[in-house]
Amino acid sequence: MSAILLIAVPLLAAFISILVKKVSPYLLLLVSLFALVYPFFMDMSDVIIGGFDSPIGINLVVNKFALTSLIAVNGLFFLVVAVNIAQYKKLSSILLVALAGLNGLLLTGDLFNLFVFIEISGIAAYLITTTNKKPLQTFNYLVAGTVGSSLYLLGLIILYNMSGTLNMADMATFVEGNGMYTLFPFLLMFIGLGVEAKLLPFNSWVKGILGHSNNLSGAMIASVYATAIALVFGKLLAGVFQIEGTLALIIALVLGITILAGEAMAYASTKAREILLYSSIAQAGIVILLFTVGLGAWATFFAIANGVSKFILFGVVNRLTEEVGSDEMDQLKGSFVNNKLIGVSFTVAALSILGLPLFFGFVVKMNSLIGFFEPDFVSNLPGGNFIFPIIILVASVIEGVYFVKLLTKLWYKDSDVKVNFTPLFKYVVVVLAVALIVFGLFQGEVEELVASLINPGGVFIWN
Amino acid sequence: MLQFAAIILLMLGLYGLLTQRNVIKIIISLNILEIGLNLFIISVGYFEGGLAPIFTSETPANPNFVDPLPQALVLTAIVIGVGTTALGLALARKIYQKYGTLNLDEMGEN
Amino acid sequence: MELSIEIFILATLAFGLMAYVIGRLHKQLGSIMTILGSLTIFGGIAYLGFTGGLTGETAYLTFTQFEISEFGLFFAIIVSFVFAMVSFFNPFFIKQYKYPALYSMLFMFSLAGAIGVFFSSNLLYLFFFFEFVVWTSLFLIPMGRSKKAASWYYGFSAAGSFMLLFAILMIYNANNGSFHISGIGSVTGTTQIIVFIFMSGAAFTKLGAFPLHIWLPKVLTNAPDPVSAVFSGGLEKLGAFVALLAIVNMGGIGFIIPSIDMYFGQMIIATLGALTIVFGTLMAIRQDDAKKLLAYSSMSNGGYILVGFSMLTSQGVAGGLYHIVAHAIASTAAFLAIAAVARVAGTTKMKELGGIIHKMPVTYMVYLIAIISMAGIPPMGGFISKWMIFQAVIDKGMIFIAIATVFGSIGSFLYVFRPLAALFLGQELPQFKKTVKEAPFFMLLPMIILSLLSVYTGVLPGVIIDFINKIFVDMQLNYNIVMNGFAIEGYTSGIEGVGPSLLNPLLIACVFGVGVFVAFLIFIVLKKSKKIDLMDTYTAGNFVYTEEHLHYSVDFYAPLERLYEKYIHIMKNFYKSLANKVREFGAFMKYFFFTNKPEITVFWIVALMVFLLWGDVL
Amino acid sequence: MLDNIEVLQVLEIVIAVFMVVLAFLAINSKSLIKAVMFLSALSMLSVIGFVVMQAPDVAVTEAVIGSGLVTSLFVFTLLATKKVGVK
Repeated sequence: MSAILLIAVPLLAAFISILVKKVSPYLLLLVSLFALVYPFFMDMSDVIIGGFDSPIGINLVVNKFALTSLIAVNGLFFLVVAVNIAQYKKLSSILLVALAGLNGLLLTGDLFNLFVFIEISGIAAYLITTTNKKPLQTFNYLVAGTVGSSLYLLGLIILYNMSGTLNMADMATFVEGNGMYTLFPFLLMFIGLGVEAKLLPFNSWVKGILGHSNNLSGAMIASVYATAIALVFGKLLAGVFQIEGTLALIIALVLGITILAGEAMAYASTKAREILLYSSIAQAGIVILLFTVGLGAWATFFAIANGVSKFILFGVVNRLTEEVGSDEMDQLKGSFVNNKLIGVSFTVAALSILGLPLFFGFVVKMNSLIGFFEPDFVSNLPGGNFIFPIIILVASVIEGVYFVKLLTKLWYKDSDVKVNFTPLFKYVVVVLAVALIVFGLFQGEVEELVASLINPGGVFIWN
Repeated sequence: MLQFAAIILLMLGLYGLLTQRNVIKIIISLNILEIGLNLFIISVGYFEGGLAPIFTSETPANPNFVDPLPQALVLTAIVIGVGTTALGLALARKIYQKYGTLNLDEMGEN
Repeated sequence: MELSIEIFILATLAFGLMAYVIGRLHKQLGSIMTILGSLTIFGGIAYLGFTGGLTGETAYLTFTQFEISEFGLFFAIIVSFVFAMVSFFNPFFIKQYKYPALYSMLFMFSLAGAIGVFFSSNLLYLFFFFEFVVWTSLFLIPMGRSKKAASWYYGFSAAGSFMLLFAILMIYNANNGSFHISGIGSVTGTTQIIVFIFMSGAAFTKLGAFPLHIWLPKVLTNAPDPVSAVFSGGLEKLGAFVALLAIVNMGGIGFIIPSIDMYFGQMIIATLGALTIVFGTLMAIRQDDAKKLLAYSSMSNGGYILVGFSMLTSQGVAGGLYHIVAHAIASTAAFLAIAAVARVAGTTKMKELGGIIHKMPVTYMVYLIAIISMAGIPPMGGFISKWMIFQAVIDKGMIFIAIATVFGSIGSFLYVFRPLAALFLGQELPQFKKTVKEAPFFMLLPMIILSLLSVYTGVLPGVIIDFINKIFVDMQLNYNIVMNGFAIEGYTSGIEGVGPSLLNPLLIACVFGVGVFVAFLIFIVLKKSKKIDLMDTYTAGNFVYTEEHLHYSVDFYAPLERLYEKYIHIMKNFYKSLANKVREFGAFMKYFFFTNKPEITVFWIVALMVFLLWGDVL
Repeated sequence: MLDNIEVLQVLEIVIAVFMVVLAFLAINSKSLIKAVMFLSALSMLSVIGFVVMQAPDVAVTEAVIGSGLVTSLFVFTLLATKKVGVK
């Protein structure tokens, strides 16, 4: 069974769904379910496309990291689709393309192929965000995204010119030997991906997109896409570019500012959706920071935990906004009084993001932080062992204050806001919340899983 | 020589993105950026005296081909670029329908 | 009989879940579960603790480790006792809450977390339980008066717990990847100083000590009335626990200041503790709300604990530990008494109350005893602890700290007298004639028990002193307090040698009893008061329009307050402006990066590239 | 007499200069339709550039898609936007 099915099947289904409009929603559900289940049965070996061997031809890398991220991203994708498809039947084929793009992102072992998938998933994302009915914001997103991927391509080409390869594993060996010269192209690629990953100076599109998001686009961009891009970042940072020195410092600086500014901006916001979107900027910063300093395994889980939480948070807030007609916190206050189940799930998700015990977020955050303090951990950044944990902790404090503010407003004010959630949405949200708790409680198992992800050096296995 | 032109085109594209306030102009700038990028990619694979990487009956036994890989990449990039442009133009129409103008400054929303 | 501590933690959680399920069906039954639960837990821990039947084995919570230590036991008994006492109030208050079942559950959960903190020998899980307490108690707070208090609480708590976490991680790093609690003592050099600073920070936040105290009065004022009691008597003691680990267990930090023979770190803690005392006292004096007043008094008592610990002498540490007991008992009693009043009168504002003694004499007595203890007057527990702390400070020759402790004691005379006078004494207000009546028996019961304990700890300190001596042995500290019959005779310790300091609480209590009796006789014989209306006070010159201002508790200490009223908001304003700075920074960044124009992203990309290409940045 | 390579070099320079000028015009011209035309011309020039750089297949694609399809898309969009409103 080949990994290529994960990309080919959705693409094929996309063509079919264009031809046969009627079956398209069912096809979408079927295919996304397939994409969720399939990784469980996949062999752990590279897949070579087109008959060329790996340095020359395009290959798909199937390792534990890819499998984990595939399961997480496709799982979230499936849930998002299952919950929202009834409302957005027209988007079926686009969502199928998006699925193909995302799977490609996570699987491919070729840098140019990665660019193609970035563009495919990107175009699908632009189309998904057109459902916000804010064409100007989507346009901003498109411009930013296109410039970003162009920069990625530029950097990539410069690298190709130097190394003569596009294969990630090959590139990794090249970069290792020629650290100094790869800095500039790497930075271009970093900026390009940073646009999609919501890193600070390059993320002006986020507000327009997520600040006006609907049920589908909010969960899709903030949860599925964010997780996927973060993991792609991880793939590059852990597998290809192990950066150090001045470059690492600059990047870490950007990330530190992203984290702190993201939290501060969320703190300064009064709209529920804005709070969540700025918070997800900060979370993205943390994830990529963890990848940068070489704590890849827990960063992966950080991204996944964050994706699950954001799915719940954005899903609930968007639904509330739809009903109430505004996402001002004061308008939404008291809306959980009549929706306790949803409220509890929302709270679990929020507490998990804050890293409070019993929840998955705690396990992830703690272990990431412990990673900084492992006696044999040597940071590739000056003072990295101590400064970045402090940044993360300070960010967590700010984060806590505004989330608690949001939660107390939603729970403890009197109001007669009544919002009807579809039963399916309720189940999904509750199941995810339970999953957060289960992973939070059985951290031993999670740790085993993580331990199986990393080899002694803390770098992903590129088998 | 064309390599420099490509870089200048890239810069011009960025300059256009920075200065232009019209949606169509922004898309045009994006296109210029992409053309510059494509030229650049091709120029990376090109060297003076290289041959087009196509086997014909006249191809010498030990051909001195230019690098074919960038050309393949550019083909993909062009197609993707068109997709983006088309989407951007569709959005421009939507924006026009919504705001009655294509000028970003004249739209009330910010 | 032997039981593992994890059984207790799991049982507490199970009681919490049961309380929730039952509470969904019937509110009060659910809250009765909290009584049963916390009494069982308290009884079990106390009984097994004293008989040595507690074990730290883990069969279910295998990821963590527990160890039964004397100091853990000490804290666990106190805190579970406070929970048990307060839980009696739950059925009477449960109807006021928005989520009664949730309240009962979280009440039990926070107890479980607290027990976990005291017995964890794995520092990471100590933090786990620490945070667990934070978020479970967090959602209790907004069921009270103000919703804002919760975010203040979380902000400070999170800052505190993350300081603790950072310290723990430093210890982990220094001890080659071991989270065992004994690692606290074995760090050295700079790491030791950092660990000390951060752990003390955590202790300060939890204890509500200056300058990290802002949340304490807010939470204690605005939380539901029983929850305030839990916080003041129980959860605040988590801070004392961390302080014990940091200040006492780690020993001297920094260089020794020769003139006073004290470590620099301890000096700082002592100074901040003294500041806490003074600040809390001054703030308490000017409060009009009885709960807020008690909140500040809690804060100032936390200062005593810190000062006691920071002395690092037998008497100081023992005094600090004793004060934990005495204050837990007294402040729980005081908060419960106020809660009982608030339940019938509907307010805790002093100027709206008066003459409650006529209807609630028992509550009055409870409150009286509690405040006597808090003010450190014999024959209550607070006297002994404050006396020991004062002795320790004087022994060290630290005049200014001594002055601060004395000031705190005198100040507490001033402030605790005020609610006594305003709430209970004076004339009965007409609106309370019908509504107010004595609290039901089950509310009186815990209050009476607490009062009796207050007296007991004040007259017969032997049991607790013994316990404290056991803690000293357990923590391998060179301290010891010598008891002779009923009297505290002195201390022996390796460092200080044998020192005399005689205190015979029983004798003092007898003398005090005789004095009170004489005073009572005089009061009876020379009783010549006349009954006047509450608002019948005299004003000079100007006419008072608002009748409430005529209440004699208004501007009670106006001349004193005027001395420092300009400076009282300094810390609060500091934190508020800190929060504002964060908000401004956020707004600035938003304005800077998020103006919804497509070229912004491009601009930053270009700017960054220009910056990178500028020169040899790379 | 210039030999082959020198001709190519001159051609390159000419194309390069023209492309830059056209790009500048496309960005800065007031009229949208003119800008689109300049873009189209730029695209055509880039086709020559591709040919010069020995990439005939790319050149064909660019000629068809880049200058043909894209230009028509632009023009259609411009027509559509002109129809509805002012300007």
